[in-house]
Amino acid sequence: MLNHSIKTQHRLYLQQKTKEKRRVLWTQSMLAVTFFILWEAASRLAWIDPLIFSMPSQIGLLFLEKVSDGSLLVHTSITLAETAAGFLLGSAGGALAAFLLWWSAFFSKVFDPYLVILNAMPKVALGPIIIVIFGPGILSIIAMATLLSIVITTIVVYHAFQQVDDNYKKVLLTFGATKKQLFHYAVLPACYPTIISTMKVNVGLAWVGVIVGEFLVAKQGLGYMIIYGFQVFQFRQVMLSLIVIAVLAAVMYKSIEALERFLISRRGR
Amino acid sequence: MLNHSIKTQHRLYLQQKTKEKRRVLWTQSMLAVTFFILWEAASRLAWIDPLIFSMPSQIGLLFLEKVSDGSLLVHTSITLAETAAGFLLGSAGGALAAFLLWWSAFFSKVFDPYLVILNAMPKVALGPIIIVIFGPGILSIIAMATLLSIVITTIVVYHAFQQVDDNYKKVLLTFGATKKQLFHYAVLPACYPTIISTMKVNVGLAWVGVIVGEFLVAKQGLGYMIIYGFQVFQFRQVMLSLIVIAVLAAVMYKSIEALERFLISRRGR
Amino acid sequence: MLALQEIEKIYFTDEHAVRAVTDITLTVKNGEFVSFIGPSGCGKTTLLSIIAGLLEPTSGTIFMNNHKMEGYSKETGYMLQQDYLFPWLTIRQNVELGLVITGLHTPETSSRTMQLLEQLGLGDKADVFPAELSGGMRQRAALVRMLAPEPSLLLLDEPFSALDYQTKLKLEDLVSITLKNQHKTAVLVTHDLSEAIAMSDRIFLFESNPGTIHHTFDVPEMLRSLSPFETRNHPSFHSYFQKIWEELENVESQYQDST
Amino acid sequence: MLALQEIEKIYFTDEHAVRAVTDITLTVKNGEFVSFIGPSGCGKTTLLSIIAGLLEPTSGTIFMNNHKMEGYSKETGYMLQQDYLFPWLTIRQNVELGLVITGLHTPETSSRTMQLLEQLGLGDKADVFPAELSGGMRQRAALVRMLAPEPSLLLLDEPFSALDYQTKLKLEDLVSITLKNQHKTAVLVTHDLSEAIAMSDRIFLFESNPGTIHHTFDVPEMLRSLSPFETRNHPSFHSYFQKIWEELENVESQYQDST
Amino acid sequence: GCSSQQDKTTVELAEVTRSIFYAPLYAAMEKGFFEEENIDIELTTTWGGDKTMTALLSEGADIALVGAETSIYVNSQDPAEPIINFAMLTRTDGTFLMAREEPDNFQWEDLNDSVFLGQRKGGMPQMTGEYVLKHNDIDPHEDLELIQNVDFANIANSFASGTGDYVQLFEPQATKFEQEGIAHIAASFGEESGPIPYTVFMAEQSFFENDEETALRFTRALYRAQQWIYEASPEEIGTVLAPYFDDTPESTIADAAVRYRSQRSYAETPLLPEEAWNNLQNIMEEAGELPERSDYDKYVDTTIAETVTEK
Ligand SMILES: Nc1ncnc2c1ncn2[C@@H]1O[C@H](COP(=O)(O)OP(=O)(O)OP(=O)(O)O)[C@@H](O)[C@H]1O
Ligand SMILES: Nc1ncnc2c1ncn2[C@@H]1O[C@H](COP(=O)(O)OP(=O)(O)OP(=O)(O)O)[C@@H](O)[C@H]1O
Ligand SMILES: [Mg+2]
Ligand SMILES: [Mg+2]
Repeated sequence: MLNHSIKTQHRLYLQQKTKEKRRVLWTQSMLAVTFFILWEAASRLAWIDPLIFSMPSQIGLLFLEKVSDGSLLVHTSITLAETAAGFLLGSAGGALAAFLLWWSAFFSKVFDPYLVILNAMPKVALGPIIIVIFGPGILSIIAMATLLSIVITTIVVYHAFQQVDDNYKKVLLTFGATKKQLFHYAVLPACYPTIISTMKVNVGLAWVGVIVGEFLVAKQGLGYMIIYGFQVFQFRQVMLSLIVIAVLAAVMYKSIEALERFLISRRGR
Repeated sequence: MLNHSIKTQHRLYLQQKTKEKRRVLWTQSMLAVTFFILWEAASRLAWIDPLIFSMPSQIGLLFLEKVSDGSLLVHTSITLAETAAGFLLGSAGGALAAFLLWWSAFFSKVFDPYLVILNAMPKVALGPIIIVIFGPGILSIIAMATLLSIVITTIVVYHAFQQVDDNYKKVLLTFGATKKQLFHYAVLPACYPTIISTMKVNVGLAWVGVIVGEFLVAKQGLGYMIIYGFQVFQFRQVMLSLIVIAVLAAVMYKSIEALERFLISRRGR
Repeated sequence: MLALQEIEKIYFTDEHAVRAVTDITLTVKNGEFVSFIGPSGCGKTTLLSIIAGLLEPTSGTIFMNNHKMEGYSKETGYMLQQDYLFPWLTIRQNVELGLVITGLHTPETSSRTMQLLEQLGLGDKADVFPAELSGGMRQRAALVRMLAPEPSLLLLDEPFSALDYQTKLKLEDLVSITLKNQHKTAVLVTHDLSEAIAMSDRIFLFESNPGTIHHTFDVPEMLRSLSPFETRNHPSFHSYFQKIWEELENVESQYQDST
Repeated sequence: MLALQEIEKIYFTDEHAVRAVTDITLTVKNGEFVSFIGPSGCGKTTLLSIIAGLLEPTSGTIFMNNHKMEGYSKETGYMLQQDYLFPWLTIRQNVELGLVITGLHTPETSSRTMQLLEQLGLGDKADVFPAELSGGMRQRAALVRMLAPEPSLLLLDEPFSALDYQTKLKLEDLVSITLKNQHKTAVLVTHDLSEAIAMSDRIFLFESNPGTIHHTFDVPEMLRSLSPFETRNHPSFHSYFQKIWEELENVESQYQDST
Repeated sequence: GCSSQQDKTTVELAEVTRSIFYAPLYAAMEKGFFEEENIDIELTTTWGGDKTMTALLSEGADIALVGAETSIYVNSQDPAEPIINFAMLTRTDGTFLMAREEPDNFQWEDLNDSVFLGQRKGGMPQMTGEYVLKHNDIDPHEDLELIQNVDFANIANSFASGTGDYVQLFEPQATKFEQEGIAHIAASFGEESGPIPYTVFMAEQSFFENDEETALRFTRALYRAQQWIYEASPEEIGTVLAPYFDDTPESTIADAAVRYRSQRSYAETPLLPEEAWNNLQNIMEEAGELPERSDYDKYVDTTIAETVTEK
C-alpha cells in the first residue's frame, strides 16, 4: 500500500519536472522565435536599417544558397581547422610552459612579472608582428589563435599546479617519489579538471584569435566572409557568418563541457 | 646561548632569502636588458627590419618627445578613461545580470543556452552594429569594452553565486531570512573573491575592447595611435603604444590583485 | 513541549523516491535534552531540518507548546556540524547576525549577546575575524549566534564532531551547563554514543531504510544530573554504554557492512 | 629499533624563527607501539615528518636498527590524518601506488597487496573509485597503501581523527590487530588521550614552545595485551585516563587558554 | 544643422581613413575655408568603408568620405534613402606599383611570373589593380602569383618582411619605401586607370533636402582647397597638412602630396563626371563585384558642384 503511494507520488513528481522542463524549453523557443520575428519585422518595417541588420529570412536564404553551392562548408571547415590547431597549440603550449614554471621555482619567480605583462597585453594588436614573423598565410592565423590562449593557459594551469594539496605530494614522498613522479602521479592528474575547464575558455579565445587572424590575412574562412561582407557592404553575409561562428563555438564549448562531465564522472567524483 | 644561535641562524636564513631575491631581480633585469639590447642590435644590424620592428632607442626618443609635447598623456588618459568606463560597466552589468539569474531559477534555465551562445560569439566582429547603436564616437568604444566583458562576468559570477556553500544560507534560514537577505548576507559577500578575480580578467578584456573599439572609430587614444601608425607606416609609434598599453594593463591588473589581497586579508583569511 | 506526529519525509530524485524518515512520533518536554543517534543516512539531519522549519515534511505535524508549527519559527535555534561563521564578518557581527535578520537588533539585545559571548570566554575576541580563532572557539561563537535571538528549542546537528577530543569534552560541558542554566529544550544529533549518554536525558536510537525510531533509552537519573565529563567517568557509564552499543551494532549490521 | 638523538627543528619565516621541536631523544623497540600526544602545535607532525625523512632536522640524528637514517627510507610508512586516496585512481591503483613508485611492483607484490585488501574487508572494492567509499573504508584503503611496500616502521599522524566515533573504535581494533600480526613498529600521533591509551605500549606527552617531551607513560601491562576496544572498557582504564588527563591539562593550561 | 547664414553649422564628417590622398580636405580645414563658410567640421576617422558607411546610414555622420563603390553597393540594396555622391575628392586610384628591385626601364611584362602582393579582394584598389593589369595584357590569375589575402593595414609590413616581388601601396608608404630603399615606384595605378570617382563625399538624400545650403557651403570650401592644393608650394602643403599627420616629416608629406598632385589624383573640381562614373562601374564589372549598373543621374548630384564651380 505504502509503496504503491510512494510510486504514485514519485510519478507525480517526475511529471511535475517534465512539465517544468517543457515550460523552459517552450519559453526558450518562444524567445528565439520572437526574436527572429521581431528582427524580421523591424527590418521589413525599417525600424532598423535592413542594410545593416539584414533580416532572418534573407540570412536564411543566403545560408541555403551557400550550403548548396558548397562554399559555406569550405569556409567553415577551414576556420574549424584553424581553430582546432590554435586551440590545441595554445592548450598544449600553455600546459608545457606551466610545467616548466612548476619545475623550477627560480624560473617561475623570474618570469612572473613578464607573464603578467604578456597576459595584460592586448594581443589582437600584435597582428602585424605576427604577419611579419609567420608570413601572410594560414600560419599567422593559427599563431594568433595560439597567442591569444597560451598565456592565460600558462597562468591558470601553473596556478592549479601550485594549488595541488601538498598532502597528495606528501603521500608520494613517503614512498620516495622523485620530482618527476610527483608531477606525473599527483600534480598533473589533480589538475586535469582545471586544465579541461581552461580548455573551455581556450575554445572561445581560439575562435576570437582565428577570426581576428582571418581579418588580417585570409582568402577563405568565416572571418574572411565577414571581412569580405564588410568590404562589399553585404551585411547579411556578415550576419550569417556571425551566426555560424556563434553556433559552432557554442557546440565546441558544450562538447568540452560534456567531456569534462564524462571525465569527472569516470573519476567517481 | 641557544637563543643567540637561533637568532644567528635566522639572520643567515634571511640573508639567504635576500640573496635569492636579488638573484631573481638581477636575472629579471638582465633578461629585460638583454632583450632590449638584442632588439636594438638586431635592428641596427638589420637582422630584423628596423622599419617594422623599430628599435628601443627610437621608441624611447619618441616616448620622450610625446611626453614632452603632452600628446602621449592625452592619448593615454582618453584610453584609460574609456577602459575604466568599459570595465566598470562590464563588471557591474555582469554582476547585476548574474544576480537576476540567481534570483529566478526559471529565468536562469531559460537563458542558459543563450548565454553560451553570447559567450561564444566573437564580439570583436560586431563593430558596425555597435556603431549603428552607439554612433561613431567614444560611446561605441566603451560599448565594445563593456560587451567584451559583460557576458563572461555574468557567467562566472552566476556560477560563483551557485557555488556558495548551502550551509551559509542554512544558517540564515534558521533565522527566517528572506531571499533578499540570503543574497545580501551570504551569497554576495561569499562571492566577493570571485567577483574581484573576475575583475582581473575584465581589466584585460576591457583593454582589448577599447583597443578594438579605437580601431573602429577614434580620434584619439592609444588604439588610435596604433592604427594611425599603420596608416602612415610609423611602426615605432605602434610599438610605443603597444608598450604603453602593456605596462598600463599590467599595472591595472596588479592594482586589482593588490586590492584583492587587501580585501582578503581584511577578512582575515 | 515539542511533539512530532507521524512525520514522514520522502525525497524525490529523477531515479528514486527515498523515504528518508517515516512514522516519527515523539515528544520532548520543556527543558529536556534528548539525543538522536543512528547509522549514517537514517534521517537525523532530515528530521532536525523539519523541526527547524527548513524542510517541509511530506506528511505529519509538529506541535510546539500545543501550537502547530509551520515553516520558520522564532522558537527554534539551529547549530550545524561545522561552525559556518561567516569569514567576512567579525565575531561580533557574526553572533549578532540572527538579531539583525530577525529584526531584533537593539542596543539591549546586542549588549545581552556580548555578555553571553563574554560568559563563553570570547569577550576579547568580539572584533577579530573567525579565521583567527581555534575550532573550539569558533564553535562557541556559533553557539552564541544561535542563542542570541533567544530560541527556546535548540537543534544541534553534530556540533562537536569536527573538534578534537579534548576540545570536545570541554565544549560538551560548557554547552550542557549553558543550556541547563537557560532552561532550554534541546535536540542533539550525534554519531558518538558516549556523547549522547553524557549529555542527554533521553536517547532516540534510529534505524535506517526508512529512518524510524528503533528504540528509546532513558538515561539513568544518576547520570543525568552529572556534567558530561563527570558522566563519562562515572563507574556505571560503561556498562550503560555497552548496553546501547550492542543495540546500535544490531541496527547498523542490519543495514550496513561498512565501518 | 628506532632511536632519535637530540632532534631539533627550527622553522624559519620572514618574521620569526620557530623552534618547533628541540632536544628530542627517545627510542622505540622493534614491534613496539608508541603514541605522541600533546597540545596543538607542539611539533608532533614535525617530528613524524623528520622520522619519515620528509623533513631534515636542523640538528640531531636518527638511527634505525643502528643505521643512520637520512632522507627517505624504505623502512618507513606514513599515514596522514585524512586518507588522501587519489580520487582519480581506483582503490587497486591507489594501494599499489607505493609499489609503483618504489619500483617494487611485481605480480607477486601486487597479489599480496590484494590479499591484504581482502583481509581488511575491501576485496570487492578494488575497482571502484575512492569517492564511492565511506570514510572508514577509505582510511582502511590508505592503511593498505601504506603497508603494501612492507615498511617495518609505521608513522600514523592522527589517522582516526576524521572518523566518527563508532568507525574509529572499529578501525582502532583493526589497525592494532593488523600491526600486531605483522609485528610492525608504530608511532601514532593523536589528540585523543583514550585512543593513545587504548592502542599503545608507551605514551610520550609533549609540551610546546618549544616542543619537547614532557613525560613518558608506560601503559600498564594489563591494558597493553588487550585490544583497543577492550582496553577502553577495562575497569582500570578510567583511573589511568584520569591520571594522564590531569598531566595533559597541566601542559595545555601552561601555554594555552583556549579550548 | 541650422542653415542661417550667421550661425555656425556643425557637420559631422566620417572619413574612411587618414591619408595624404585626402590632402585637400585637411587643407580646407586647416586653412579655415570651412570656417569662412560658417561650417564647423567634426572629423571622425571610421577605419574602413563599412564603418564609414554604417556611420552615415545610422545618422552617426552627416557626410561620409569614402570610395564611390560603397555607394553603389548600398544603393543596389534598396536603402531607405539613396546615398548621393555630391563632391569628388580624388579622381584616380591612389596606389603605386612598387618593385623590390629597382627597374631600369619598367615594362608591364616584367610582372609576368612574379609574385605580386596586391590589395585585398573586394576593395577599390584591388579592382583597379586587376583592371590595370588586364589592360596591360596581364592576366592577374594566370601570368603571375597574386597574393590578395592581406589586410589593408598590413600589406606594407608583409612586403617589407619579404613577401612578394611587387606590391601595390598607397602614400605615404610608397615614398617611405623609396626613401628606405625597400622598394621603388615602377608605375602608378592612378595614371593607368584613368579618371574614376575614387574618394567622394556623399550623404543621404534627405541631407540635401534639409541642408542644401550646408552642402553648398561645404562644397564651396572644398573647391577652394582643391584649387589651393594645385597652387601651393610643396613646403606650404607640408606645413598645412602636418597637424593631421603626427610623426610624419613635413618633407615626406609634401613629397607624397606632390606625387599625387603631379598625376592629378586630386580632383580639381568637386564635379563627378559621368565618364568617370561609368569607368568605375566598368572596373567593378570586370572584377565581378558590380551588383547592378547604377544610374548616374540618380546617384550623383552635379548641381551643387556646378553651382560652386560656376562662380
Ligand atoms: N536533498 C536530498 N535529496 C535526496 N535524498 C536526500 C536528500 N537529503 C538526504 N537524502 C537522503 O535521505 C536519507 C537521510 O539523510 P540525512 O542526511 O537526514 O541522514 P543523517 O542521518 O543525517 O546522516 P548522517 O549521519 O550521515 O548525517 C539518506 O538516505 C540521504 O541519502
Ligand atoms: N612549514 C612551517 N613553517 C613555519 N612554521 C611551521 C611550519 N610547520 C609547522 N610550523 C610550526 O611548528 C610548530 C609545530 O607544528 P606541528 O604541525 O608539528 O604541530 P602538531 O603538534 O602536529 O600540531 P597539531 O596537533 O595541530 O597537528 C607550530 O608552532 C607550527 O606553527
Ligand atoms: Mg546528518
Ligand atoms: Mg599535526
